[in-house]
Amino acid sequence: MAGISRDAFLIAALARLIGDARSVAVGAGSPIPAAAALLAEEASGGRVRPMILGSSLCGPFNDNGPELFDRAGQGRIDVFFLGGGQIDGAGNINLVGTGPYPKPETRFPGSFGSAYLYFMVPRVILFREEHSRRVLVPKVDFISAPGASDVPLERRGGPDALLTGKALFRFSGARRRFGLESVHPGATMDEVRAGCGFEFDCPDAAPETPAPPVEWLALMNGPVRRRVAEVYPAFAETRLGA
Amino acid sequence: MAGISRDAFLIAALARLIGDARSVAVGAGSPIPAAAALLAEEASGGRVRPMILGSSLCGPFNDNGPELFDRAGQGRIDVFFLGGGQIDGAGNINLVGTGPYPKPETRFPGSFGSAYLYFMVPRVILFREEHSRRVLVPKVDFISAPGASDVPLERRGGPDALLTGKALFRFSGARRRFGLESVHPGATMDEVRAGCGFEFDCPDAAPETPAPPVEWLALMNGPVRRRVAEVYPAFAETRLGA
Amino acid sequence: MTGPASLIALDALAERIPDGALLAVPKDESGVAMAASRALVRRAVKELHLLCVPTSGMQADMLIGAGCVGTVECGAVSLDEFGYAPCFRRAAETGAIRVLDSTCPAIYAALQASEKGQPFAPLRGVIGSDVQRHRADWKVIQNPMAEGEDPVLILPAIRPDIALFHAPLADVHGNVWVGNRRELVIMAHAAAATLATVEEIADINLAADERYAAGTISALYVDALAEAEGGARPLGLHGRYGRDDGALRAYAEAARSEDGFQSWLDRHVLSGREAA
Amino acid sequence: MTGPASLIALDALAERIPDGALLAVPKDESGVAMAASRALVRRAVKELHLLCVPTSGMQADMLIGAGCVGTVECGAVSLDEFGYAPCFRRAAETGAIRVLDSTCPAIYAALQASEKGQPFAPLRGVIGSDVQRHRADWKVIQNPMAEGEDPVLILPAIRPDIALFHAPLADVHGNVWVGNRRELVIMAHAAAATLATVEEIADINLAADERYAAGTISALYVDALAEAEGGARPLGLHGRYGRDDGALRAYAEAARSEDGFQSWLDRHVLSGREAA
Repeated sequence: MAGISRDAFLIAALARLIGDARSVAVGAGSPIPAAAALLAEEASGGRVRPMILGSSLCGPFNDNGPELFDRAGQGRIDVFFLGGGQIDGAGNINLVGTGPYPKPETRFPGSFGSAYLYFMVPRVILFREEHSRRVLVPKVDFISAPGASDVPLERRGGPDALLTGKALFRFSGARRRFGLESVHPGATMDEVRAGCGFEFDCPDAAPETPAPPVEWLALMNGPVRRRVAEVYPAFAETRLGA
Repeated sequence: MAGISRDAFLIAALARLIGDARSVAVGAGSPIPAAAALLAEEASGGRVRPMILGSSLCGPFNDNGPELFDRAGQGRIDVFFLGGGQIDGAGNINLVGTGPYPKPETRFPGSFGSAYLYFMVPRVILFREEHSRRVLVPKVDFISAPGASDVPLERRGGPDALLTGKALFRFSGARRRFGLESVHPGATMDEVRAGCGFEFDCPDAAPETPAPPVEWLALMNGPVRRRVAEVYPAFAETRLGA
Repeated sequence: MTGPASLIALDALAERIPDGALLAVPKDESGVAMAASRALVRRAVKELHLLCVPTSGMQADMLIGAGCVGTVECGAVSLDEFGYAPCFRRAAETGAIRVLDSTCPAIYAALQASEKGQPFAPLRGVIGSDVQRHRADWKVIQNPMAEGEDPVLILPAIRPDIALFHAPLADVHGNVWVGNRRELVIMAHAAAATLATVEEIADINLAADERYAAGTISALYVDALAEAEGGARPLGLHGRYGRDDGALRAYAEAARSEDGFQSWLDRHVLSGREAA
Repeated sequence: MTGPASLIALDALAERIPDGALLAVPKDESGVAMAASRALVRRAVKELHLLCVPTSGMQADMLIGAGCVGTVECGAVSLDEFGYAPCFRRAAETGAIRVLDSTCPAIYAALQASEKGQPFAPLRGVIGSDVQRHRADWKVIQNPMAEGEDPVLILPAIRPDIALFHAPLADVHGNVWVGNRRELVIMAHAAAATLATVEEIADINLAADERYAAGTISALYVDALAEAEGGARPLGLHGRYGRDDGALRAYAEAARSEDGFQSWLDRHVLSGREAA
């Protein structure tokens, strides 16, 4: 990651995952996904439309709170981002806590909209920078949102990819497991394995996650930084600084 | 009805029926009930709160269309007015048409919100000026809204009274029929009977529907006329003229 | 125009409504796209399933009279102070159209279910009416939350193919301001596509002005916009112009006979070209 | 003040929230009644069922830490950029409060059902999560509209006893302007009573100004109003003032220990008197 910040690298990697989506929504407390959505918009010449919770300019959510979920229900959101206090190899995420429920050892904030959006948005990109066995577990202690469902449940979406600070995984809905797609520059395959508590499909040698093109760096330092500051001023100033 | 117009008499009679209600809602195309609701507000010193469809001042319905029904669902409307192309002795109303359905002999506009509001608003006042066997029928050809329901159906309301151009009836939910309350000045009991196609409970001699007090006439000629003009300008000008 | 919506001519907007479309239109005074409806008559659209939200007046009556409508789903169709809707009445009485009788709150609830991606909506009341008895698509179920017997009506969500309305103002980004006409917001959210005509398009951003934001439909819902000054006439438009009572009365009288309606149509719609 | 709402002092407003009330409060930045919440702490309200619409931050954390809360129902409680909510976490881990875990769209859908007088709301998704498994009040039914097997989640309508929030503006008639904060409209419509604090009360009629009407909650929903300049501080209020990051950071750090929280509370809430 020579010459670029870790944040810029992850933003670019998420923006690449957005791909040919038309509408990308970003929930609360998600500065890096928000920047990625804005980068995807800028890089696509406006084809990608970001909807960022808390933004009046990049919403616009005229119904504010409920509208993100309503739009997902209407099928108007192609890509969404979720994190996870724990994520397991079946794509289940846990945003509630570790240990027994309802009296957990460590309580997390809560499931937010995950239990719904994981079903309703075709492609959900999981993002969690910490790549450790504390986060990437064999089986989550609490399923805030399940990675897959048995038919005949109506389900339009689910996990698509998982980006950590060390690697990028793709989720196979058919196999109900992750496959390693690439390893970030500076990380090793051993580190990726050592930090991951769940099994995943793994090629003998994984390619390196590509660095962002120079034009993207210019966009990140310019319009993306300026625009993300509407919702995340501190992040824009301290972590997307030129 | 010496000295006052027929409209003013009916407006006052409806305002009296509103009684000690706190919230009175008036639907579309209802100038006389709208004037009655405003009169009730003026006469009660603001205790009665009218909500008039189409008015921005006497709403205020900030959600416009759906809010009347939502408020009824929330239990925030005490009194509502309905008319009927046909009304029968069991309190059923028909706003759809005469003869067979779906190809009626005479098609009426449609049921509007009656099928819902008749259940949700505690007291519904039926108002139909025409007192004839064409309107007041033994059994309606189409039930837009039923006058009564069998338990265990959740039902918070239903018909309370029926005001025509000749008489005032009260509805008994227990007996599921109307009883004659009073006959308007100028009409006779025979006319009331002759114009009514359904059976109703009838005292030997019915009192006369009282004329409005003089203060009410002043209110009708003043603030009520001025305020009803927001929604019904032609009515205010031609039929509530001083 | 920036943003996803495209700015097109009135006739091009009418072209986007295919024969047989489930077309949602609002009640009078909420922003009825009358100019666009006349363009629809000129392009001779057929077999519309016209969903009145939740009622309609001259718009539905004219489209029915002109032979554009196969089914009308409504709480009511009426010219209000100007009496019954003559073409609607005639077509219902002769069976020329199918009337899918509903009740106003059922139309709102079914659209709002669609707005939320819910498969159906419960509604209190209605049970035991002939409205309910004639709706094979509605069901009565036991309230799953109740201990005792508690039947409740269930309506399938309605997802219109197209929502069509007229609004006072749009911005250059394609956002459309409808003020407190919540029914238009619901229609746009529920429909697969939204077509709107507007009085004017201003070089501002409605979404960024907090006085306007609450009454603004995002450009993301709006597929195409056409500028049409006076586009609701002869109906009124809130805050802009009143209803033309003379024109409404003349329509109500003319349309009382089939011939009268045809003459009215020739004169006011078929021979006329909309300023667009 | 004309109209049904009464204008009262902040402490009197807090008096109207009884112990054990089902109290709905909005998420940060939507208008959190922080000044009123401090008044609630001072009056030592107990056993609140706090419904976060759909999440909360410092407000819920402070009320929990001060011992005012029996149950918190939420999509999440978090201080966002300032980390986890320390009192919430501690109380959940020790079992001092009951956490009724929900998911944001379920809270909206259940309130909107109440807004419409519907007994329940269907919601897609959620089935198979532990959120669903632990909610005995939720049910899974077969979609009555589907031909094939189609399980769908059913939520009982939520009718809060009281909705409490802070808004930028009210008028002398008691109407409250919330702009595009639709969650506040939903809360007011769904709740049995609404209590609001506002930055200012203007001698205008919000309902009559079409730029404001769409974002205005009618006085008919508002039981009492209190003027509280800066009433959302240290949280922000849309269009008025930003969040006080320094104060939030200081709170997040202080509240990491029980003692630290108590010192913070003594200094910022219990010893202080709100300007009202």
